[in-house]
Amino acid sequence: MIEGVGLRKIFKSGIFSGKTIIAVDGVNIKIEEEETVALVGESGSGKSTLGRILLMLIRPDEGRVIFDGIDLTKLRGRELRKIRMKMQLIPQHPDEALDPRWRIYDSIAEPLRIHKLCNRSEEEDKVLELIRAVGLKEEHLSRYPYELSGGELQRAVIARALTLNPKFIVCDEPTSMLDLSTQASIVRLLMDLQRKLGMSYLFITHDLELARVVADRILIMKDGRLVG
Amino acid sequence: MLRYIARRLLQIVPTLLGISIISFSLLYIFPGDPAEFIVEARYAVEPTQEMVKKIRMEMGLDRPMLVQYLDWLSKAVRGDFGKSWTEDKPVMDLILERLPASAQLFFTTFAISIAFAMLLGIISAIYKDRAVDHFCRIFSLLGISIPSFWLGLILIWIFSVQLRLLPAFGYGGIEHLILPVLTWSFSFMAIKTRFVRSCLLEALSQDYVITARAKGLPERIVVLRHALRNALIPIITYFSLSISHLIVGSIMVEVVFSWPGLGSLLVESVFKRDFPVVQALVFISGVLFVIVNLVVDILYAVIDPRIRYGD
Amino acid sequence: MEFAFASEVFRSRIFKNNLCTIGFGIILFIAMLGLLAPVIADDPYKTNLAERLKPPSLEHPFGTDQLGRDLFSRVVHGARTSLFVAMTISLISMAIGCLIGAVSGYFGGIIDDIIGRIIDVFLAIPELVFNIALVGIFCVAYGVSTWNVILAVVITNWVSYARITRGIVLSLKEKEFVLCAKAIGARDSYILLRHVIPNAIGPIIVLATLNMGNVIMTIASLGFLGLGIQPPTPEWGQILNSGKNYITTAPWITFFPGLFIALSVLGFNLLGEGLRDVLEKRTLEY
Amino acid sequence: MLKIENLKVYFKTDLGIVKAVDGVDLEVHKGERFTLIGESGSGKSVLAISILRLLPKNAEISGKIVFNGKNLLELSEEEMRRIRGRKIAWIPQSQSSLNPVLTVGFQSAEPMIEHLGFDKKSAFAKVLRIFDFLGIGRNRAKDYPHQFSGGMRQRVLVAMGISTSPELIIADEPTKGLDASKRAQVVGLFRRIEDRTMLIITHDLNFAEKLADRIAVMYCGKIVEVSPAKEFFNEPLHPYSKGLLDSLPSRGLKPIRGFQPSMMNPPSGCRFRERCEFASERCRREPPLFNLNGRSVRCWLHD
Repeated sequence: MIEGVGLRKIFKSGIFSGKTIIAVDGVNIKIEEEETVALVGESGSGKSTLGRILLMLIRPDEGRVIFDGIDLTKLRGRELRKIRMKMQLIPQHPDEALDPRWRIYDSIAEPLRIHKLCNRSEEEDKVLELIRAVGLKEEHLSRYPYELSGGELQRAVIARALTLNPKFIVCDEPTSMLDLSTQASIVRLLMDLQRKLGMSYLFITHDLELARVVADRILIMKDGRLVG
Repeated sequence: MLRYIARRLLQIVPTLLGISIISFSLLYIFPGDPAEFIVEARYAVEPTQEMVKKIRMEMGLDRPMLVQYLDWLSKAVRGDFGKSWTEDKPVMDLILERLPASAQLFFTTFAISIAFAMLLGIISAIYKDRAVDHFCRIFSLLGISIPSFWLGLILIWIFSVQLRLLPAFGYGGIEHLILPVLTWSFSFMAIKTRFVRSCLLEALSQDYVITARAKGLPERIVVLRHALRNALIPIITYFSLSISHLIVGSIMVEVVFSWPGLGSLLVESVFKRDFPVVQALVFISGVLFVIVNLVVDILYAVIDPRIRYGD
Repeated sequence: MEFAFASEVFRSRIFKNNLCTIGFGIILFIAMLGLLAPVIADDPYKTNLAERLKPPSLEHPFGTDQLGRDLFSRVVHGARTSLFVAMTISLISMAIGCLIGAVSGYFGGIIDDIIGRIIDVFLAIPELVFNIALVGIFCVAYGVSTWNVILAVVITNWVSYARITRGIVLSLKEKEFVLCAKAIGARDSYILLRHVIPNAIGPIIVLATLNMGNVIMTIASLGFLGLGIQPPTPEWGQILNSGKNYITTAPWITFFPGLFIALSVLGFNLLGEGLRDVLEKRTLEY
Repeated sequence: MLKIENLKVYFKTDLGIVKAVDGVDLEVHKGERFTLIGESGSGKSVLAISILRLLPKNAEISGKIVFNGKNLLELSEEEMRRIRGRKIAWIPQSQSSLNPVLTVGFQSAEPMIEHLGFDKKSAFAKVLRIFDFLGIGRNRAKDYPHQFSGGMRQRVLVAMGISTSPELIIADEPTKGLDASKRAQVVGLFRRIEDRTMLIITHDLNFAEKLADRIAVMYCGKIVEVSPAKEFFNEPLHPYSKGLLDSLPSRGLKPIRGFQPSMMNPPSGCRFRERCEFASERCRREPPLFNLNGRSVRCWLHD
């Protein structure tokens, strides 16, 4: 369903220093419908960059990203923004993933508003449905992010990612900042949702044991290359 | 290390060019013909067609702008800012005449302020939220808020008019230096005390301070060896950067006390419409800031292991 | 930096903060004096040579100046001038600086390189030197007017806003919520307007408050040098300037306007510091 | 060796009083590696740092911390200072705990110079021997912290801690922020210094399993279980301990229901009862610490 072909990304820092970091170095990756692929690697192995390239949040220097038969690297502006409805990101730091000035409700409803998908009452129904699906209570909706714990926040982030019914989600170390017991509940939630909604995951983690439980397939990344 | 210095040198080139362009263009934001203004400034008469023509030829104002700029820049780099419009002297001579007075005032103030700022800043940080700290904070807030020209006049009124202890203006002996230095130090010190305090507080809140305490080191060593040594890096930068105030940092103080320094020169030149002097002072003070900044950065690389090896 | 945003907590903290309250009080006091100047004070322009250089009295609480004008009236009307001019300068430079800084920080690349260099250049030239030079030249070129002062100060003042805004935007850009907004298909303009700028407003308000103090000081300094707002319009620095010649015989001409400069600068500094404390305070610290 | 009785540490904040440690009793025996496990917000780090009396100013502390027969909370600041780094060493987390502008050799030598009267030269010589022993490399003593990787910094911190041969070592989250392979190295590192009494604070159950002799579990400011390590991992007594183990990916990734309660007003009675599958009416009263042949547990199930 989503495929990266010959992906390569080099970061240059500064004009004068001339330091370059090869973050992703010739990667081919393919994820099928309703499949969970775990991407395991140590910090600095380029796994986060690869995830972001697949979402076209970072443009690759070389290679193509093909989603449902469309080459995303050829799209610009408007077309790309439309495609983005179908793919989502769940980032690593739940405390930074929601705008600190927005109430949880507004953050969850934001994707609907950006794409002008429904009116106010439909929006409210949709948000309520979503928070029930992720195990939050209605009272959480009127709060600000700093009033929620890490686990609650990550649930809100998940709800927001689900708003547009995506087909593909990149989970970028979604539990690395969370406690053990919270990790278990968040990962279980993600797995349940996948079964119910039929999505594909790229699950990025540094924990091989966790990857074994979650994934259908495990890819190991080292120094910008896939090694296993 | 050499590579680092070379890189920093390269980085300041665009900034220096920018400063030169701004200084140069100061004379060309007139809506009319600069030659007319030169005639007015130099001879204080209504400019005639002939005079304007003569000046234009003499100063090369008829050449293309870019040629004029390059000509000006190549001379400026060598310290030649042309001739004053009002006096029959090169601009650089006028500046050099005034430099000693400015330097004397600056370095005295600098030495005194830094000594007190370090002392007060450290005390204030160690006794955070205690009475001493509140005193230091109020003191520095006042130092920032009270205009130096007002403070200078008040001091003149107290020490010269009422007590007749010190001269109100003039330049020469120590007694002339006291009031200007006192006035300038008050605000100079205030800002620096705040900075020392906040840098040290920042350092004291770091994890390595807990490590040092957990080793059972006496508080004196924790503060001086572990916290202050880290805080010194930004503090030294900040202090050094204020060296660029040398040229014209004391404008207000110099004017109040009729101190014959560069600040007074700037203001006098503005009134006399002697703009090449103004132009030169803007250029020199900007360049000085950039150079001091560069030197500090290189010194930094010597002091701070993170930069030395991080390259 | 973490910010507490719930407005209720926020508001109560602002007023719990002593610095804020005192600073706000001082500013309010001076602003009220300025606003009510026509009601509580005489005509600041009325000269009376028979009443020259009179010390403070019931009739003239601050005394009179060398032309026999009532100093209280001039100082109070001076508050109008200073606050109005300072506000104009701050607003213009905030608009210009924030826009340039935000664009530079958000889009990065070559735009940012160029703007960054320009900011460096403006930071290198000492502000007051630049102001004096500019005002001097504007006066010769365009004739004497208050707009010279405003224009000259704006030219140097926008830089601090640009620099701070650029820094904040750069750090916000790295935040995951901006990335997430991008991931749901939001436009750059939307992200800048709805996420980046609202989150930058806190620190910018702090800067603007502290900056008001600076600007008032600059206006007064220019006035004192005789380069600022010209007489007969009453302005504190310029009153001080005329007072310095009478420091032996009539020190009150010097004393009162200086006191008001100091007070208003102090007011803005206190308020700014206080706001910074409130804004930067963590929601829960231990 | 170290006995803590009814220790309470409260923090006064803007929003109320945070009861980080709320009545803790525990004992560390000579020669054992005692490991304190807890999730974030359980108060475990606060407990550790209160032993050294290095809490921030807004903390209120009560109870007893008896070390070698002396109550540390009654000592003067100067007496306490002579214990820190000499009798009780602290091995902090590795990320930012080393001073960036001092060489690691000097930082490791500091406790010896301060407490044992070593001069700089002999202290440095001893540092080199310790560096050798821990596999840091003699030639690196003159390097600065930023030149080291996270795992190597952890070694330097251990070198610093053991240099004065302290009677008790407190290690705070030694594996925090390290990748899996680095964690294995830290386990090896701690095994090298195994003859010492250690109090290890961690949230990393795998790490605890490999190192600990005895385990204490902390939840919401209270100790809920103390057990020998082997028995703990085979058969945890407290429902929270069980839930924690079950949420490991290798043991089934089973979540504990509900959310951690607020530290400002924790539930009355047993603090875990709202999330516990065995909770009953009697859990409304706070359970005492029950003793069960060498293990203790704070749960009515074991009454």
